[in-house]
Amino acid sequence: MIKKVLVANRGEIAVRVMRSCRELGIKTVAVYSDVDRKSMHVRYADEAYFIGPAPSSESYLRMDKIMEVAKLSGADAIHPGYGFLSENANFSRLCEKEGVIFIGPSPYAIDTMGDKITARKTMIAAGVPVVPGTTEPIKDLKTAVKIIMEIGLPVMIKASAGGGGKGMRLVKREEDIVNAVSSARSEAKTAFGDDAVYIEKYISSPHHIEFQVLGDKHGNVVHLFERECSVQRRHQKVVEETPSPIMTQEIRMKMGEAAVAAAKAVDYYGAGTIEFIVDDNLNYYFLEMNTRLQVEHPITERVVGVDLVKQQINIADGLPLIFKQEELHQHGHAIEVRIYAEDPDNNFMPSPGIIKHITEPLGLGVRHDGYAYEGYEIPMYYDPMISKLIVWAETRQEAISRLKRALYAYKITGVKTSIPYLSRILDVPAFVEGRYNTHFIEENQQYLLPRQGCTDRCMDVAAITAFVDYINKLERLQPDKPAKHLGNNWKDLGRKRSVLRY
Amino acid sequence: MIKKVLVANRGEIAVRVMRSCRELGIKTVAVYSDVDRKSMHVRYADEAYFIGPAPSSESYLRMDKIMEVAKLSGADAIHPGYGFLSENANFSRLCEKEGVIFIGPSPYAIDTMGDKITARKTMIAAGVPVVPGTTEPIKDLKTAVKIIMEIGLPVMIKASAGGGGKGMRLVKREEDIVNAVSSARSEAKTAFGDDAVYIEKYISSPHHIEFQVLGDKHGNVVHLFERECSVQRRHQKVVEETPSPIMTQEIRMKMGEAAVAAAKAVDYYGAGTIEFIVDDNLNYYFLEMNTRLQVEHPITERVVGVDLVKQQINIADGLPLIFKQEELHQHGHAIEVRIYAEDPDNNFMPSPGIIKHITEPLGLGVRHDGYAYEGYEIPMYYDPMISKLIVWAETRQEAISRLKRALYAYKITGVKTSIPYLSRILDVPAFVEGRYNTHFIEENQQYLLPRQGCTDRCMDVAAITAFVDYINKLERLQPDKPAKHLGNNWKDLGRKRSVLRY
Amino acid sequence: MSYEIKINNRLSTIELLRKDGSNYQIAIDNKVYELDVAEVENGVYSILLDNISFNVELVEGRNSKSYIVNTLYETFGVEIIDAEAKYLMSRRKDEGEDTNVIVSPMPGKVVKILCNEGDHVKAGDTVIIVSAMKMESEYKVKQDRIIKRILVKEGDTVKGDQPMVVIE
Amino acid sequence: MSYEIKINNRLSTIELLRKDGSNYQIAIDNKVYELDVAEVENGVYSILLDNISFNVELVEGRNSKSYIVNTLYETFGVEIIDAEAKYLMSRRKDEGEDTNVIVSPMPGKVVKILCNEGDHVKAGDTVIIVSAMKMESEYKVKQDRIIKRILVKEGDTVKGDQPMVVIE
Repeated sequence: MIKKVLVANRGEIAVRVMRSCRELGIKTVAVYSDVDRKSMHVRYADEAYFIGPAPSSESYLRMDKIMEVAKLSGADAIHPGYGFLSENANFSRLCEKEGVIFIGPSPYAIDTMGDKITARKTMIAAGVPVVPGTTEPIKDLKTAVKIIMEIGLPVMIKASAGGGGKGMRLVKREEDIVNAVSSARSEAKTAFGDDAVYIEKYISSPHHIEFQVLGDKHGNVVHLFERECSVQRRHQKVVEETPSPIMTQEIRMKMGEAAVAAAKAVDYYGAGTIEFIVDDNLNYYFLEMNTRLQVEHPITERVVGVDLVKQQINIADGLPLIFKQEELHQHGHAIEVRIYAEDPDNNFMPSPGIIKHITEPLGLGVRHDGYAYEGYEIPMYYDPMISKLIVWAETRQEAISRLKRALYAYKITGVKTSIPYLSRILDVPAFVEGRYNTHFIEENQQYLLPRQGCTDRCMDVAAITAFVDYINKLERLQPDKPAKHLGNNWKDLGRKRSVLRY
Repeated sequence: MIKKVLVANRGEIAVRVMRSCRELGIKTVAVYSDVDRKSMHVRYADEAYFIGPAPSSESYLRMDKIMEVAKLSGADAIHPGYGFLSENANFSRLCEKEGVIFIGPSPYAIDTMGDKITARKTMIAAGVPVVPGTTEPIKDLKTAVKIIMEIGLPVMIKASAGGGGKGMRLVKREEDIVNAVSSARSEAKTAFGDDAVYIEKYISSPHHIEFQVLGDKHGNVVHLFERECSVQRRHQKVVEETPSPIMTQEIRMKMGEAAVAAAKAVDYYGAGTIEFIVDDNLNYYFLEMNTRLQVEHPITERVVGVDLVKQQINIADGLPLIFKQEELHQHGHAIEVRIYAEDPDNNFMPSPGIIKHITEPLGLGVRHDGYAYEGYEIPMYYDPMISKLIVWAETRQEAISRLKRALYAYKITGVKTSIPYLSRILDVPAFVEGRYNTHFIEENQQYLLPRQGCTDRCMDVAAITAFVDYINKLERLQPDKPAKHLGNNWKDLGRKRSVLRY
Repeated sequence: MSYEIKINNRLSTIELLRKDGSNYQIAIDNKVYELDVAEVENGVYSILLDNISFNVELVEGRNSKSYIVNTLYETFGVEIIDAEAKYLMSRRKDEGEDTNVIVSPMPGKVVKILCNEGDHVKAGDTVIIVSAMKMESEYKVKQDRIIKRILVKEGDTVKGDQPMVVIE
Repeated sequence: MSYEIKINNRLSTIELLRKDGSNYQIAIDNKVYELDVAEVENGVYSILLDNISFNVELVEGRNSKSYIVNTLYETFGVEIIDAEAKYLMSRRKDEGEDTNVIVSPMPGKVVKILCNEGDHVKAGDTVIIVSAMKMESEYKVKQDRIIKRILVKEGDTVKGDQPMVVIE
C-alpha cells in the first residue's frame, strides 16, 4: 500500500492532490523551487524539500533531483500532477527502474499516445474514428480528386512541404475541387519547389469534446463521460462544462465506447483523457490522448461523484477499479472557469504580483480549487493560473446563474485577473443557449469587450472611497490635529513615512 | 413575481439566502443593527437599512421597523431566515396584512405547530405516531397498571404536580410495575400533596431524526428524506448527517409518509422540518415541527440536489412544486458541523472577538457557509456561530475522512473555536461506526478531552516561532542595528511604539 | 544573548545563534535547532525543520512580548521574558495578593450585580452576572469576603479582561 | 479645503464638507453626497449611499496619493492632487519629453537585448524582449531613435515599472 506520496508539482494541483492523499491517510512530500518557499503546497504538505532555482528546467523538471528527494524522504510513489513531468515517458521509466511507483500510465502508453503519427495509426487499428485524410503525399490531380470524393467535402488541401498558409486551400463545393487542387499544387511548387499535397477532412465548426477514462492494471477500463471544452482562446481552454450541451445519449455511449477502446489499445492504466473533434452533426474523430489528470477534471468529479485522484492512487497501488461502467451516472451540470493573473482588457498580458486581498466565493454548489492567499506573490516563472472555480447545479441554466453569482463575489486585488472577462462569457447568447464551437471567442468579440458598468455616480463613489482613505491616512499620521486642518503638512508626512515602513 | 427580498436576519443565513436570490436575479435588502454595519450581509446585499441598537429585541425582532424598511425599499417579500422572527405567527400575519409576501408558512401552520399540546392532538388526528402516554392524570393503581401494559415497557412515571425528579420512576421490568407506581404515588403525595401521576413511553436510547418537507400553495407536499441530528450537546445540534446511519429504506419511506401527513394536517406550505424521536428498533414518534429553514438544511441540499431557499421563494411566489416525490433521490453522504466562537476546553464559554486570520477549507466535496472575514469582530449579542462546514462524498466513511481533512485545513485565529472539538468527535469509535444516539456526547467524554498532540519538539517549534517574530519585530524597529545587538533598547522601543499604532 | 521564554507553564532559555535569510539556528535549553522560518501571511508562519512542514499561527497577546500560539492541535501562551519583564514580575510580587479582582474573561454585558460595596459575602455567593452571546455566566466568590469596590453598573458593556468587582 | 482628483482621465474637485463617525458629506464637482463609508478589511470598503450597498477595493499605487480602485465591474486609476503633486507635475513638464524610457510593465526576465548603446534604430524595431509567465513580450520603438542607455542585461530579473532602455 502507498503510504507516502511525493507530489512533483506546485500550485493548485499540488494542493489538490495532497488533499486526496490526506483523506486516504497518506503522507505527502512537497518539492519547491527558490521562489516557492511560501507557496501553499509547501505549507500543506507533511514534508517539503528544496530542489533548485525558479526556472522549471532547474527544479520541477529535474528528474534526478526529484528522484533523490523521493529516496531521501522514503516516498513510495510520485504524483506528477499536470504539466511538468506528467507526460514524460522517461520519468515514468525512471520511476520503474528506481522502484518508486509512478502515479500515471506506463512509459509505453505515454510514448504511443505522445507521438501523433503513432497514435493515429494505433487508433485506426483499434477502430477508433480519426479525422479522415491522406497519410502519404499525393502527387497527381486524379488521385487527389478521387481521395477528396472518398473523404467527402469540405476538405483542406495542404502542401506537403508547406507552412504559413502557402499552398493551402479550403474546398467546400464539388465544382471547385479541380481548380483548388491545381492552384494549391502550383502554389506549393512555386513556394517550396514541391507540388505534393495532403488532403484532410475539414471540420467547419469544430467542438472540442473529451472523455475521461480510468483504467486499472487488470485490464479494466471505464469512461466517466464527456467534458465540453470548446470555449478556447488561442487553444487554451477557458470554460469547461459537463454534460456537453450538444450531446445526445446515443452519441455519448458511442463516444464513450470509442474512448474505452482507445485506452485499451495502449493497455492504458491510470486516469486519462481522450480528446475528440466533433462536428455539428455529432460526427466525432479522435484528436489526441492526454495521459494524465486534466486541469478540468473537477467537473467530472462533481457530476459523476468520483474523486479522480483517489482513483489514480488506488490504480497505481494495483487495486482493481471499484465500479463498473453501468454503475456510473451523470447527475446535474457542472461548469469550470480558470482564473488567471492576466489583464483581459490588455491583450491578456500576464499580471504577476502580490495578492493584496482575496475574497473567495463560497456557498451551495461552489467548489474553489486554488492555492493563493493574501500576501502571496504569484511568481512570473510559471503558469499564471490562480485558481479554478467549479459550480454545480441541477440544470445547466442554474449552473450558469450560480457561476455568475460566484464570480460576482470573487474579489482579488493586487493583480489583474480574468474574472471580469469570464463574467462576460456567461452573458454571451451563444453560450447561454449552448450553441458554440471552438470559434466561439473570435465570433463573439463584440460581447466580450469591457463593460461600461460604472455610471458617473459609481465613478464618484470610487473617487470618494480613495479620497476617504487618503484623508484618514493623513489623520492617523497627525493624531493631534482635527481632520479639517489636513493636507498642509507634507514635510511632516514625508518624515514620518520613512519611519513608518513597519 | 418576487423581484426584491428583504432578508430579516444576519450572519451566515442572511448571506446564504441572498446568494440564492442573486442566482434568481432577485434584488436583496439587508437590515442591520448598530454592531452589524460591517457584517457580511450588509456588504453582500444590494441595499442595506439600519434598524436599531445591538440587542435583537431592539432591532432584528422589531417587526414594525422591518416592515417599515420593506415599504421604504419596495421589497415585495421578506425572508426571515432561522431564529428571530422566523417562527413568529404574528409577523407572518403582519406581512399578510401589509401585502408583503412572507417567505414561510401561514400563521395557522405556525400557531398550530408552535403549541405542543395542539400539535400533538393534530398529529394524533392525522395518524402520525406520537410518543405514547397518558393525557389525563391517573389517580389509582389499577388504571395505572392497565395503561402501562397498553403502552408497553419501559415507561416513565411522573408526578402530575411534579418537578425536580420527585415522584419519578423509570420502569423496565414487568415485576417492578406495582412497586414503582405505588412508591411514585406516595412520594408524590408527600412532596406535593397530590398522588396523581402521568405515564409516558420511555425511549432509552433516543435518536433525533428529522425529515425535510416542502409544500406548495396548491396542496402538494413532498419530503426530502431524513437528517440524523443525534450528536447534541445540551440539546444543541453539533454534527448532522444524511442519510442516517441507522435508517433502512423501508422505515425511511414510512417516516417520509408520516412527515408528509404531518405537514398536510396543517395545510403546510414552504420549507419545514418534522422532528422525530426514534428508538433503537426504529420505532419513530413525532416530536415537533420546525416551521422554517433549519441550520442544517445544506446536507439535504447536497444529497438531494435541491436549493431549498430557491424552493421557498418559488413556493412563496405561488408556483407549484417542480418535482414529484418519486423524482427525488439521495446521492452519497453529507455531514455538517457547526463552527462556533467558543472554547471547548473551557466549558464551551463563548469567545467573541476579532478574527485575526482565517483560512477556509476548500476543494472537492467541501461547502463552507460562513460570513466572517479577517478583521471582523464577532459581536457578543448574537449566536456565536461562525460558519457551517458541509462535506459530501460517495460513502459515509469517505465523507468522514473529507471532513477531517477540511477541519485540518480550517484555521481561525483571534477567537477560540470548536474546530478541535469537532475533529475529536470524528475519531470517536461510536461515531465512526454510526452507532450513536442523543447520549453520544455524555457517553464519550473520555474521547472528547483535549489531545496532547504536541510533543516537546512541537512545543519548541511554537516557542521558536514566537521568538522569531519577536526578534524580527525588534529588528524592524531598529533598522540601523544588526540583529545580534537586539534586546537592549526597551526605552527606544516604547517610545517608537506609541508612534507606531498605525 | 539569551532570553527566558515561558510556554504555558514550561520555562526555557532560548537563544538565537545564527540567522541567514529565513534560516535560523536557535538553541532552546541546550537543544540546537536549524529551521527555515517564513512568515507567509500576517501572523502565519511556515516552518521547515528537518524537512517537516509545520504551520504555526501567532496572535499578539497583552503586549509585544506575549503571544497566543496555535499549532495543529493546541494553543499555547508564550511569553518572552527580558530584563524589563523580570523587573515587572518582581515588583508585582512585592505588592502581595491581599486584594482580589473579579475580571470578565470575555466581552459581554453586566446583567445583574448582586452585592453592594461594603457587603460581607459568603463562599459560593454569586456577586455579578454577565451575559455574552445568549449565555449568562455567574461569578461567585470562593471564600467569605468583603466587597471593596464595584467598578461597573448593571447594563454596562464590559470588555474581555476588564476588572468588575474588587473584593477583600 | 478642496482637492483635485483624477479618476482615469476625468479631473474633478473634491471636498470633505462634514464627517461624523463613518458618515461623510463630500462634494464632487458641486454634487453633494451623504455616504456611510466603512473600511471593513484592509483596503476593502463598504459604502452605503442612499441605502445602496457598494463594495470598493483599494490598492495603493506608486505613492500614498495614488490608488487603483476596483468597483464591481471596473478598475480605475485615482490620483489625489494636492499642492505637492501640482508642483511635481509642473516640474515634470519643464523637463520636456526629449528623453524616453522603455519600462517593463510587469515583473519578468530579460531574454534578449537587440541593440547596443549608441545604435540608431528604426521605427518598429524590437529593442528588448522580456519573458514573464511563459510569454515573451517584444518592446519596439515607434519612431527612428537612438539608444542612449541600456540599464539591464540579458538574464536580468526586472520588476514592474522598471526602466530598461533609455532612448533619444
